[in-house]
Amino acid sequence: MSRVALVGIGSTQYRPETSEKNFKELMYEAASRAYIDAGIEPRKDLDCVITASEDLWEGLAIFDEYVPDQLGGVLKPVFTVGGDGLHGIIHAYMLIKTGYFDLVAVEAHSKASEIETLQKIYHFAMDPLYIRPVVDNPYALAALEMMNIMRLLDITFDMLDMTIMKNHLNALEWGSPYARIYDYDNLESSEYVAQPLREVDIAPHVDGATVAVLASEEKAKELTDEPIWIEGVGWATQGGRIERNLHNFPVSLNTAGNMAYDMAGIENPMAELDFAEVDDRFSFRELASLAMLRLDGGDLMEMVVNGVYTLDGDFPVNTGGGFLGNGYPLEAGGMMKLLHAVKQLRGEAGFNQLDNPEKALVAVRREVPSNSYAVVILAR
Amino acid sequence: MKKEFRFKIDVPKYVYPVGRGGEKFAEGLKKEVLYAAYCETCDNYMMPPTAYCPRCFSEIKEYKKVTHAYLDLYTVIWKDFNGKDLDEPIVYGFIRFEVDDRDVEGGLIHKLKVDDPSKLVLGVPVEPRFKPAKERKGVITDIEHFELKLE
Amino acid sequence: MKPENPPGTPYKRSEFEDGKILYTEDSLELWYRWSLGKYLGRYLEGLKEGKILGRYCRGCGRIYVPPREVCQYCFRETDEWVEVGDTGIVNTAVVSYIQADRSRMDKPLIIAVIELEGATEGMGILHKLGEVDPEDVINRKIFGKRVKAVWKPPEERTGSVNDILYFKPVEEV
Amino acid sequence: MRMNIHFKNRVACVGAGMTLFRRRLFETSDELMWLAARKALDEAGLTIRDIDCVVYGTAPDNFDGIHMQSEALADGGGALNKPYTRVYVGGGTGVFSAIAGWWHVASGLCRRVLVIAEEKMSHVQPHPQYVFHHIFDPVTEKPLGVNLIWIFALEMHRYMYKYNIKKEDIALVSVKNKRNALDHPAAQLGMKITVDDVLNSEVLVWPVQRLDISPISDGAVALVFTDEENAKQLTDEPIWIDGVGWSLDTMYWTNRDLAFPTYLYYAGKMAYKMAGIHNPKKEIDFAEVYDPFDYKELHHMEGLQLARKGEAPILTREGVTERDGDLPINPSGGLLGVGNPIAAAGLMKVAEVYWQLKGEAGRRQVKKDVVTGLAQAWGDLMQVGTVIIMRR
Repeated sequence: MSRVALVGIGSTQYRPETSEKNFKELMYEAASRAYIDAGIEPRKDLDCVITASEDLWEGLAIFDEYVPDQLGGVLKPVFTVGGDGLHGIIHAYMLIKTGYFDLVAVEAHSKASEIETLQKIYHFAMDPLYIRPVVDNPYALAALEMMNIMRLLDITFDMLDMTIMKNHLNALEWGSPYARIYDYDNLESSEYVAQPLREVDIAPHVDGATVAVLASEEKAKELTDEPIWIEGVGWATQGGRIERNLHNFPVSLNTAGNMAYDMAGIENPMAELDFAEVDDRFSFRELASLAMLRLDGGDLMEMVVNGVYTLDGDFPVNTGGGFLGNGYPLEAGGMMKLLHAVKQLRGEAGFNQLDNPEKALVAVRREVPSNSYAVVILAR
Repeated sequence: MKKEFRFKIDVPKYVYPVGRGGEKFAEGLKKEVLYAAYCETCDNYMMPPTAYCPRCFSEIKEYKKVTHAYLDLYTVIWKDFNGKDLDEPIVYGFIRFEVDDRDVEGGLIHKLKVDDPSKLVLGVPVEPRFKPAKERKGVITDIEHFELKLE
Repeated sequence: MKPENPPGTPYKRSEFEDGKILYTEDSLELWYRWSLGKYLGRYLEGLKEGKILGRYCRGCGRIYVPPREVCQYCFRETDEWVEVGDTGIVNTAVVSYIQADRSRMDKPLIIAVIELEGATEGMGILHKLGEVDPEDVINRKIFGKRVKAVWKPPEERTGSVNDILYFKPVEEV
Repeated sequence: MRMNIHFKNRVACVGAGMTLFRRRLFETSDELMWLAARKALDEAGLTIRDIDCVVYGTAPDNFDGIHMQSEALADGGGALNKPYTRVYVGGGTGVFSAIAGWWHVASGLCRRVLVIAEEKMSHVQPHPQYVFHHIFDPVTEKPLGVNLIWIFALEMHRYMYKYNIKKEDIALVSVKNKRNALDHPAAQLGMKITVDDVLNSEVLVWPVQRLDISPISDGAVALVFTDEENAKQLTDEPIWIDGVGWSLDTMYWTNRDLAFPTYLYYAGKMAYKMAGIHNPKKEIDFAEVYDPFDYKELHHMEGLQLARKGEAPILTREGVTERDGDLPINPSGGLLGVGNPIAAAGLMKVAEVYWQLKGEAGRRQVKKDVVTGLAQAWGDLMQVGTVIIMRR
């Protein structure tokens, strides 16, 4: 059966505010870039358009209504995934695998800066019977999770600090407005928001949009000599009850990862992959992701302390600077990471460029309080 | 030229009936006990109590009184969501339970009343403080908070 | 016969009020501050000036109202501003007796899709009709008739679709 | 898009289940999902442990009143440590979640998929209607004080104007569907009414009256899809999903032809092509088309090429669309009769096609022998059509 390739990607910059454009113009900017990158005429060529979003991030009930025009999808099969952009990529992958679809575009974006009452949206995501009447701050849930993960995986604040410094440093190349050159003193003076979660452990919100174009093998070969192949995908949720997940390992990331590894024929991920872009919405999540994706070499602390995950290390992680360095664009999170990975694989990562990487993993988890994961494995 | 447009999404009121699992929980609150759901097929206890087992999908027939509650995780909230310092820090605990020495899967997230959060130790026994019987409505807020259990 | 014994426990509104049904409560009030972008802002500004503006696409020659960022047919940014005038033809109209929360209105409201003259055929906007007998809507005599915008006085306009009070017929219904 | 390719992973439906559709149900959203899913699994002869992937459908989050609703309700789908996602296209979500279930299997990634659609509208007080006005453009439309029924009334009136259709003929749809629903065990509004009852019911937004509209409902529906190999192990008579199609029109609904659902024409075309159908009117034996309003059944029949433009009211008047007619439409009772928990209502239609093709619809069974059935839903700002075609 046909392989699936990524043949185009386009993005706006990710910035704390994008007041010069409305969300449609932002989506259009990313889409035009992606279509030019892929060398396609969307009105003629596209078979399907997928967006990833949730209504309340947008200010519209049934956001799906407002997407076809600016993505070139009018009177075509278009739909929305209530998930991260990476879930959108997975659906596109499946559609192409059915054999009926040749070219599918996937879009995700964030206009977080235009939401005045962001906290209430997070509050509204909590279980209405047992959690919402008691807790109103999503960082409280993240902090409980952090305490659990630090205990289960023996993570220390030093390890978190090294992760934060690394990601900020990597983000400098991307011109991120959030990227800082931190030292330990800076980090030590960071205040608790929700103990043990500090200000520096949290990725701030950011606006932006990214569009990717996926193609069947046949179509990809028509369009480009250098497609990025999608070798494996995996996704899973750990279930809806946070209470159950709070005292456990995030095993579903392991499930999603293994699904993708199996598909890609990967047995020893750390040896077979060249780098990874993983979830770092909160600093501890990067380390948890690495452990769950079998990218910790058996000893997470040793890896972090020895700088294995830095750009110069044996297994660079979040080479684009991740969410900590670039900001967290809501459902576009996975798309931002995908963009960073594709740039690396294409040799377009500038100062951050790794030496000839061939295989990469992108993994993301949806925003608090969800427990949903998506994993994609890319190869040149 | 107009650059911004401010608008709202509002819904005056939502009501969430407690459902089949919640009904059992409410019954417990009345008697100042906490019930955990017991799935016979999986031999597993669950909190909050549900009407069904999400693993095997069988209906929950038995609800059992929890016999022990302890602090498993906690967080001290110093700032609000927008980064502003709070007047008083808020402490939330993740409370886990046992039924006759058996672990209960899940637990409850609730406010924790404690004098000095820096002295909190994980694993300490805690107990719920209930609102006066007349004020109870059969939902989680019938518990005012959890507090350390004095031995 | 399928479905066999469909499960579920119905209850009545009154059971809420009697306290038989236990529940938690919440409400929602979310505020957004949208950027209008290049085109929508100009459209609202136009309304403040008493003009209805559209966008012209050179790719296909269409004039869009409300003005669009992107042409749905050509997938390209639209090119020029066009003042389309404030008269149009009634494409369809209805008489509303209820409000958004389904409560009854004191006085029925007439709502229409009006195809603006000066825009490409079929480009309508949603607005109210005034000075029309509801009977003429019910018997559909108003369909296809020419109507014209009745504007708020300039000093009361705020740059909103409500700067037009309603459209009224300019030919016999 | 490539069509008529030799197709390796044929997808079958092997079980369906649903809860009651009622104005208010006491169970929580996830409990409703569980109830429907368990019914579907029982019918398929599977347990939740056999399921390797779950698809969830719900229309806007604002009804159940939970942001990122799919995540919070994952337990109800038994999606513990399993692949699970939510897809949506507004009101079209019900049928669309089945389409998503189709590609999970057809892609070869999943072998046994549970598709669940659920909606609980009763959480909204005082009236769920209120939530609908947030679907309009906040800048160009919402300030006018919009109300959902406006747009449907506008479309209905345009349709009546263009083809000179009488309200009496449209009312026949409501009469038929509510009568059909009397035979549906889960129905909320099965009843015997007359055309006069419809015409004398409360006028909401002329030409829409109370009995032209489907009710507000709670409910959930679930289906089980498998690949060919699993289907043949489970049953001697799997029902095959032979065609899917969907299409989304521009967001600027006031710029569209309101008398004809172009998006549905495209969606239908896609599904027909996939199923190898050249003459829908002859080859489709019966259909469950989306009928939240009575005129929509007619509108959709025309969009699906089951009737010529303006012809659907005539077919209805002649009894062609009755259960014993030549082209039975909505033998279940549709949304008008069974109820309208938005996404769940759409999936109920797919379930009905499944039961009809299996010959298990009992008193609802259509008279003629049926081989090919179609289910369709519609949504967003009157802009999306979703179609699924199933065969015995």
